[in-house]
Amino acid sequence: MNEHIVKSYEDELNTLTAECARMGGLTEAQVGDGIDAVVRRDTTLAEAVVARDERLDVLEADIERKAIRLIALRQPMANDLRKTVAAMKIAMNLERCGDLAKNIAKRTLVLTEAEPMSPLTRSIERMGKLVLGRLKDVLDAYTASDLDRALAVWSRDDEVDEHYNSLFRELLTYMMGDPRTITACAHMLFVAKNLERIGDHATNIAEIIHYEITGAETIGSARPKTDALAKEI
Amino acid sequence: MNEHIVKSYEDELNTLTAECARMGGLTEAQVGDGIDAVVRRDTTLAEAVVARDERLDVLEADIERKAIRLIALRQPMANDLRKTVAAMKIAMNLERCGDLAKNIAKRTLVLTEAEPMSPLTRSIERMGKLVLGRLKDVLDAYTASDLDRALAVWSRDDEVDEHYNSLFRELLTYMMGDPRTITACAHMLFVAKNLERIGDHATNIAEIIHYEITGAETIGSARPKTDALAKEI
Amino acid sequence: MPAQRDDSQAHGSAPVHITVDRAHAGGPQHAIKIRARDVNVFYGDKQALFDVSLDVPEKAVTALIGPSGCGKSTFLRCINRMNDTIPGATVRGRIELDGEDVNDRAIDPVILRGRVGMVFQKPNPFPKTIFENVAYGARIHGLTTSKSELEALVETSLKKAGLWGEVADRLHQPGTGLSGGQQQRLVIARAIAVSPEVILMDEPCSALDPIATARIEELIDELRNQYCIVIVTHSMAQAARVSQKTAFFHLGKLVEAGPTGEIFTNPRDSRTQDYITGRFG
Amino acid sequence: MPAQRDDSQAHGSAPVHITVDRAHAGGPQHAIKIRARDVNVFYGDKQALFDVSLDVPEKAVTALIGPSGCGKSTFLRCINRMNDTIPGATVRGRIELDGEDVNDRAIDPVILRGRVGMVFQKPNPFPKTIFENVAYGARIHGLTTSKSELEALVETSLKKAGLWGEVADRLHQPGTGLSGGQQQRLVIARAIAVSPEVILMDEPCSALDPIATARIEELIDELRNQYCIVIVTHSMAQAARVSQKTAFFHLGKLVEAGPTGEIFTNPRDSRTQDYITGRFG
Amino acid sequence: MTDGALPKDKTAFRQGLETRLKKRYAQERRFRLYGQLAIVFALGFLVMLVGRIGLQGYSTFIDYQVTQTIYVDPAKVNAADIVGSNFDRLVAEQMLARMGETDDESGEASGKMMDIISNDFGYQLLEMVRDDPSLIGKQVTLSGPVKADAALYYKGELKRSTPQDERKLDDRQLTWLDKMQASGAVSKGFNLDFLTKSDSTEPEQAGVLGAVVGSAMMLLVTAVLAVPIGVLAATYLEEFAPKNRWTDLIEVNINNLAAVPSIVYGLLGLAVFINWMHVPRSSPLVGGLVLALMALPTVIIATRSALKAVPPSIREAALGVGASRTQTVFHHVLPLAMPGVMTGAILSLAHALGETAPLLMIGMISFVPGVPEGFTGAATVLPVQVFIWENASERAFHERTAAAILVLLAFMIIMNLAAILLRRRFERRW
Amino acid sequence: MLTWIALLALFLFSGATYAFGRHKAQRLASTVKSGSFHSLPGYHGSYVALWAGLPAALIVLAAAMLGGRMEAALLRADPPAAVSALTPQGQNVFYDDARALAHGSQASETVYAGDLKTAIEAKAAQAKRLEQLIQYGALAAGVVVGLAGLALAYPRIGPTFRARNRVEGWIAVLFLACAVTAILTTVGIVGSLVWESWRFFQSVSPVDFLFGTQWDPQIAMRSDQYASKGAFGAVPLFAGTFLIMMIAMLVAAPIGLYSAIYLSEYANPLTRGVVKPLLEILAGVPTVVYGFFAALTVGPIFREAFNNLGALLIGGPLDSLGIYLSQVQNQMALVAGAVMGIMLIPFVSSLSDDIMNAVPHSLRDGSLAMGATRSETVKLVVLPAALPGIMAAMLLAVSRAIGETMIVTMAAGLQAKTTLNPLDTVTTVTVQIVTLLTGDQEFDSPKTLSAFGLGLTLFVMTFILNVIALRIVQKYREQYD
Repeated sequence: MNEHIVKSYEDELNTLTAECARMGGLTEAQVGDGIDAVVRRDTTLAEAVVARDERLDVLEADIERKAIRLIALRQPMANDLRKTVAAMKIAMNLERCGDLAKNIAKRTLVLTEAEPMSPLTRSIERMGKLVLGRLKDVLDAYTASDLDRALAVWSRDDEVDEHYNSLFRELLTYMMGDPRTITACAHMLFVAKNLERIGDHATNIAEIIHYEITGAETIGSARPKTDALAKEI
Repeated sequence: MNEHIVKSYEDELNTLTAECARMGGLTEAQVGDGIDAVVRRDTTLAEAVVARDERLDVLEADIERKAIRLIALRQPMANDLRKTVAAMKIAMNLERCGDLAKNIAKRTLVLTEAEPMSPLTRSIERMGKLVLGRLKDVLDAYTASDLDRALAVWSRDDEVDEHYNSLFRELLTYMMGDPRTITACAHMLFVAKNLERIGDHATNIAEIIHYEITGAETIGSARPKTDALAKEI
Repeated sequence: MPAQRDDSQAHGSAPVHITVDRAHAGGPQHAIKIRARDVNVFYGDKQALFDVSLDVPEKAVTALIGPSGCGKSTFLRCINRMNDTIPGATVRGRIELDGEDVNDRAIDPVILRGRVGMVFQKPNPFPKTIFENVAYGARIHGLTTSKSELEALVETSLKKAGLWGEVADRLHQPGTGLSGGQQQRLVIARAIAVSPEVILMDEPCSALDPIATARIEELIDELRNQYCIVIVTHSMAQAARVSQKTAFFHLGKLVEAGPTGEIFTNPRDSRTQDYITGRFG
Repeated sequence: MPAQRDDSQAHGSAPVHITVDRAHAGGPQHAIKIRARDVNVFYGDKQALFDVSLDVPEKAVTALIGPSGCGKSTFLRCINRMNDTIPGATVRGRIELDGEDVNDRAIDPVILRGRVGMVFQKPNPFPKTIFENVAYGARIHGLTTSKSELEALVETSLKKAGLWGEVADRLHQPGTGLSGGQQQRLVIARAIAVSPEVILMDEPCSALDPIATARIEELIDELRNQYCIVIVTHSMAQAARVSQKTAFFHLGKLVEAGPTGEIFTNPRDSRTQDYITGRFG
Repeated sequence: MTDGALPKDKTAFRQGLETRLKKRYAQERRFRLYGQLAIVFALGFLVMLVGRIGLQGYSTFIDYQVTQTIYVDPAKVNAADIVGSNFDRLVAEQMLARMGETDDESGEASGKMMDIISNDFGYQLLEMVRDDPSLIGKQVTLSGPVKADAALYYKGELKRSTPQDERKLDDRQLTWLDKMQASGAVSKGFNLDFLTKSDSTEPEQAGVLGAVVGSAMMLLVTAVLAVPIGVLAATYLEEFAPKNRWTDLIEVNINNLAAVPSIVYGLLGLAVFINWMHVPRSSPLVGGLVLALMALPTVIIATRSALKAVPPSIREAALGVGASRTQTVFHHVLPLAMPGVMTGAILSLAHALGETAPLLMIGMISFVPGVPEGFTGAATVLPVQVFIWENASERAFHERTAAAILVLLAFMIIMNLAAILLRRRFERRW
Repeated sequence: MLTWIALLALFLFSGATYAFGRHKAQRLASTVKSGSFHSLPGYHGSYVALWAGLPAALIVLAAAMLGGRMEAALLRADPPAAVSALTPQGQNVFYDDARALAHGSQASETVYAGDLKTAIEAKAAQAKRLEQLIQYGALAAGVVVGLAGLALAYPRIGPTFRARNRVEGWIAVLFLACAVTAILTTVGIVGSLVWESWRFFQSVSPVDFLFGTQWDPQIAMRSDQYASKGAFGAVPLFAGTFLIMMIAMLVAAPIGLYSAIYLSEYANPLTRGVVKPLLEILAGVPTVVYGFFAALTVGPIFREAFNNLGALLIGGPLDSLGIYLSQVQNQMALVAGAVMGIMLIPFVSSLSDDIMNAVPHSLRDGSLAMGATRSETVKLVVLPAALPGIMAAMLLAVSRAIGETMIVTMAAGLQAKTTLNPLDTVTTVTVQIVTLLTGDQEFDSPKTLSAFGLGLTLFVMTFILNVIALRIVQKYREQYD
């Protein structure tokens, strides 16, 4: 791909992508820390995650503002336009991931008050790792404009769902077994749900990357589901 | 506001807004039906809601495609650009609302298998009415470009949160009281959460309307929270 | 919005010919009006166009874009044989208008130009009255037989060009007294008066300010329901706004042609992409 | 991105004067280079500008936009007193360049024009060699004392105008042999060679194709780090791309001025809004 | 990037500029002054030329008529041979008688008298008597001009103070003239004869009518030939001709023809029209032919530039609407170019009107005492008349020359004015 | 007379066919869809009229023009014996007289008797018959051809018939014919000059002519007189021409150029509006007027001035110069040159003005915007840009000066001298042409023919100058078009 004749345009576009990537890194950290906080019952870390979330909000607003400004002032066309819109949409997804991470962290504060539930925590940890890996992969795919890698993330969406479903059942069993854990488990339920949704966002991002690179609005027919966020119960 | 010299441009912009409004109506119906299905334990209705959701997905994709097309071909500026971006963002929010409504409807299918829980159902119904009212208000504000009405929705965001919090506590109490209801209640928990999030989306839409009309990225300082979706536990 | 969906479907049909024109067979509702095949143009020894094959749909606006000297105007001028008026220009290849080769000896270029109207970069009304400007074509082609018929024709044409309201009370004042944008619409009215099938426009707005440009674009949009319009424009934004099909020329070759929506959001050829995103050269 | 945030903060400062110029005091880092107050211009009996007050920031690009005949070029030509060369033109009001009134009798227009360079719509290189074109200003103003100094000046200026690479090996060939876009950059180099403080550009790209236009825009973007640039343009898109401040003129009046980002996303005046969104008239 | 070449100290830099500025402005003023001087010189010369000629020529329009009653002495007029009688002498003697003098035997006195009064008297008397022989023996009142030299005396150009042998008239003649004036027989008036009579060997009887008519006829021939052919040829070259070597050649050729010295056209006329085609020498026809050939390239060039001034967009517009080339030319291009064409045509005709040299070649220098009889009769034209008179030795002819020039200039100015008005009236509207 | 009547009749006939054709086309056009009739009815009418009128008219005209020659040729076809006996000149006179007799015009004064008398009467009768035969024959042919044309053209009228293209073809031929006239003029000039010069160079060698230094084109009274054919060395004429041209250019070039600069760069519209037409008047003044002025006004003034100056110098250190000056005559190169220079001022100034105006205004703006003063703009931008054009203008002025006739004829003199002294009397090529060809000369004498030699030289010189100048101007114009 050639560079734009107008360097500042090139710069602005690159800035947008870079900022998006940076926001991705931050989100990844937030999600990782949120999971860690839950797993390690680390309230300090949880508080740190809650506190850092605002940075993501600011970043998202900034990316959106820049994207709109770019559209207004540069009239991007073709792949530039797709890049801009993609950045805007990815930022929105990342911001949601950040919110979910914050939500997980907040629940840590409640969960630490209850007894630790080792097997559950391990399940959460495993699911967390999986989701985090997906997020990391898709963000790497974004920075590298690597369509194959993004598609790989997209096609492995079911793993997370399976994890979530088994975790859901596990939690219900747990609650029924020991009603004292109901409050904690209810929160764990949401933690699991949040992780599942972060996974969905990763899938979404993969779709956005696909759109950015190819310009096609839908990805072939490998996956029958039209919306990644709408499949779970 | 004068009309555009190029009529087809005017038409395209109006189509975009109109389609967004139509999607709003559909979403409203979905949310209403979803709540009804839960409250009246109506599986047929629930299935209908699930089936109809795809239309919302298609509508959202269509609005997004049209908006991007409009940006590429018409290079909208100033309020036109804001209108276009707002339509795109509102469509995304509505699509999420639709997903949440579908999710509620899906849970109805599980809930009908359990015993009815009248007091809880009434709480859900009340909260549902509140959320639906907010959604309706904000969509009316959008079609009428009524800033005051949008701001009114936006400023009454706390009511839903309060409802949700009390419902959350109620559900935990219920589960602890009768472990057999745990599965149903867990689903109810998610129904409540979904309603709460639909309310948040309404608030988001109000913010978008504010942006579309005034061009300001944030609404004064009446509400300290920066993100409507990130406040609950 | 069926019209818009058509564009994205248009390129589904398989090209009949080895060519870069993605919408060779036109959209489902747009019959092909002009079919160019292997058009080569030489100015003296210099070749200006290389094997251009393009289909221009009926009742739609086709935009030709590309950098200076890419041959887009040259191609336009082949369609109504205005290249004949340039000394040393030779045109090879077929250009069919409704299946007839315009370069056929049996086609009188004068008659052809009656069927294919043309609007130029600079508004060029004759230094006559507004009425006479519009009536001129009818007079030379003998289209009307009575004065009242002629008056009706002038009125209709001016109305179609969206100028009637502005000039109805001063039909007998010189056309050169109008503003640039009005002049350009007058010129369009003049072209319409001969009831052409095709209207060629060679950068019709490059001498106009944004407001006048918008008016012309609005007019073009209205006219496309009745005519086959081919417009050459420097401004990609304009091509994006007014056209349904876009063809990108570069160095005398047709690089890519397809539905406008697609060309501007997702072009196939990297040269097209580079050009429309401002990365060229 | 501090530069961008500056723009949105710029309009925070309160206007000193009753005016529509939102960024009257300029951005925090942009000192005011040109301060126009109540400028009225008459061509014979016709008033072309009405009470225009505008601040032009240092080291930034200010774009003047508006429909044909809105007075934007007239205002531009007031700054270096090129209106003096038009018979019958009178200018009233103050235009300060670094606090000095340019219309003051103590200011010599020849010196003023050395300080305020100008680039015209059509590239107008002198029919001399490239070298002589750039050296022209230095020669008439006697800026250099030796041949090597002059050569260094020419090289520096051409480099700044981004043309050195293209012409280094043919400095002594005629400047008129260059392409349109190169000619325009040559003219910019010529203006730079006199080390002006301000560069005025009167629709510098309207005769160029999109690629050449993009190159000039890139050049303008680079130059703004060193000069105060004022550009008149027909193309709103161009104003949006190159400028940091935009002023909208209509019917000889300044309607609105402010940071470009804001003018194009959220203008205050409904006329500005109508104009930039294509609703005018 | 080195900024070394650019001045660093701003104030010093500007001061440097300002010191240079004084010099530059001085240069500026000098340059402007040279321009003004050049214009003043050129216009000064124009004023001098016209003024001088006006001063020299205006007196031609004043003449001195002597009115005298003459007794037609039967003794001097032979009724049988009226034409053979010497009326000049008769008049002179009668005049002398009025002065109270009588002729001497040798006729010296009457000879001298004949030098101061026009022999027109004699002609008039001859005519009257021939028509009506009964006048013999009766008194007849005649009125006629004095001779040119006598008129010069009256006008004060010939002075008594000049030594007698350096002037044409001797003291005696001057005394007669004084007496005549004193007797009231001499009246001063507007010299209509100059405009209504043709060339004559006698300065006081010479007029420009023949030359004016000759010029008009010749110009008519020129106009009829040069304008249509020129316009059509120019239109062909500009609008129809393919651009190839042949048309280039024609173009170069025409431009050259316009700059070929006019005398060469004279040689052409002499060789082709007179020696080869045997067109009558000295006739308006041959003059018109030569001038037409001469004016043709100018008309062609003027027409071409008028056609070129019609913007190509008009042609494209017409062609684009479906007009043929010919229709485009006749409906749009030619009508728009017409004012320019006419202006050019008038100017080249005006130029032809003033042309002398080629006409000398085709024998127009001959003496033609009368209005030309048709296009093939001998004729003279104004500029040649000027040349002929200028060559004449009599001083009185110089005055006539200047007057003829005034007439010629009047025609030129009228034609030029017509051209200017035409240009103004049809100012381009595109 | 018959010819004119025939032409008028043809014209009327052709007009009528126009009406017919037009009517038929109109009728046919009304039956088909509007616009599908190829040409307008008027074109069909014109087409018919052209076929009906033009060939016939050409026949009639040809008969009128060539009839006489045909008649003469036919008349000589079988000469009676008595005539054959005559000398060729006598035969010519005889036939001319026969025709004169037949047509009632003035015959020569030759008296014919005997056989010759009968012969001439017979021939006169034959001439009369022939004349009538040719006239009526042509008329009949005209009628036949006209009708044939009508019959050919009228049926062609129809929707698809391209009458317009045909008519336009005719028009194009007419246009071309006019353009060819210009070529014929050149052919005429070159042909006549070369032919007559060739005759001249048969008696005088071109080398002597071009390089001879003695010009004395007298015809020898006696064959043993000096160079019995006179001396035809043109060098002194060239020298005189060159001298006067130089003086003229010294006056015209600076004044004309500065005037042009002032007018195009400085003058306000008012001044320009007044001065330009005045300068144009100066250009419109016929050269004979300048000649008159030079001879009768400028000449005496200069002479007097120099004489007075000479008188002052006599006795001083410049005594010899004084004596020379006091003897200067009216006719001198300086007078003719100076007046010619003034004549050329408007020529130079208007050409230069045009050329400077062709320099785009944007260049001036560009220079002024750089902080240049007006004069710097003119000197550094406008003049260099216009330089080739101005040089060409100067060359054209030189060519004019060389070809100018009347001023030099009236003010320069007749003495052929090779000198560069501006106060001397010189003569020029053009003066000599005029002198040689005015008055009645024997047309075949070298003296008269030498004028053509001079004319050819003059033509070649000016032609070369013009070609160069026009080439430059053309190239220059292309630069800014």
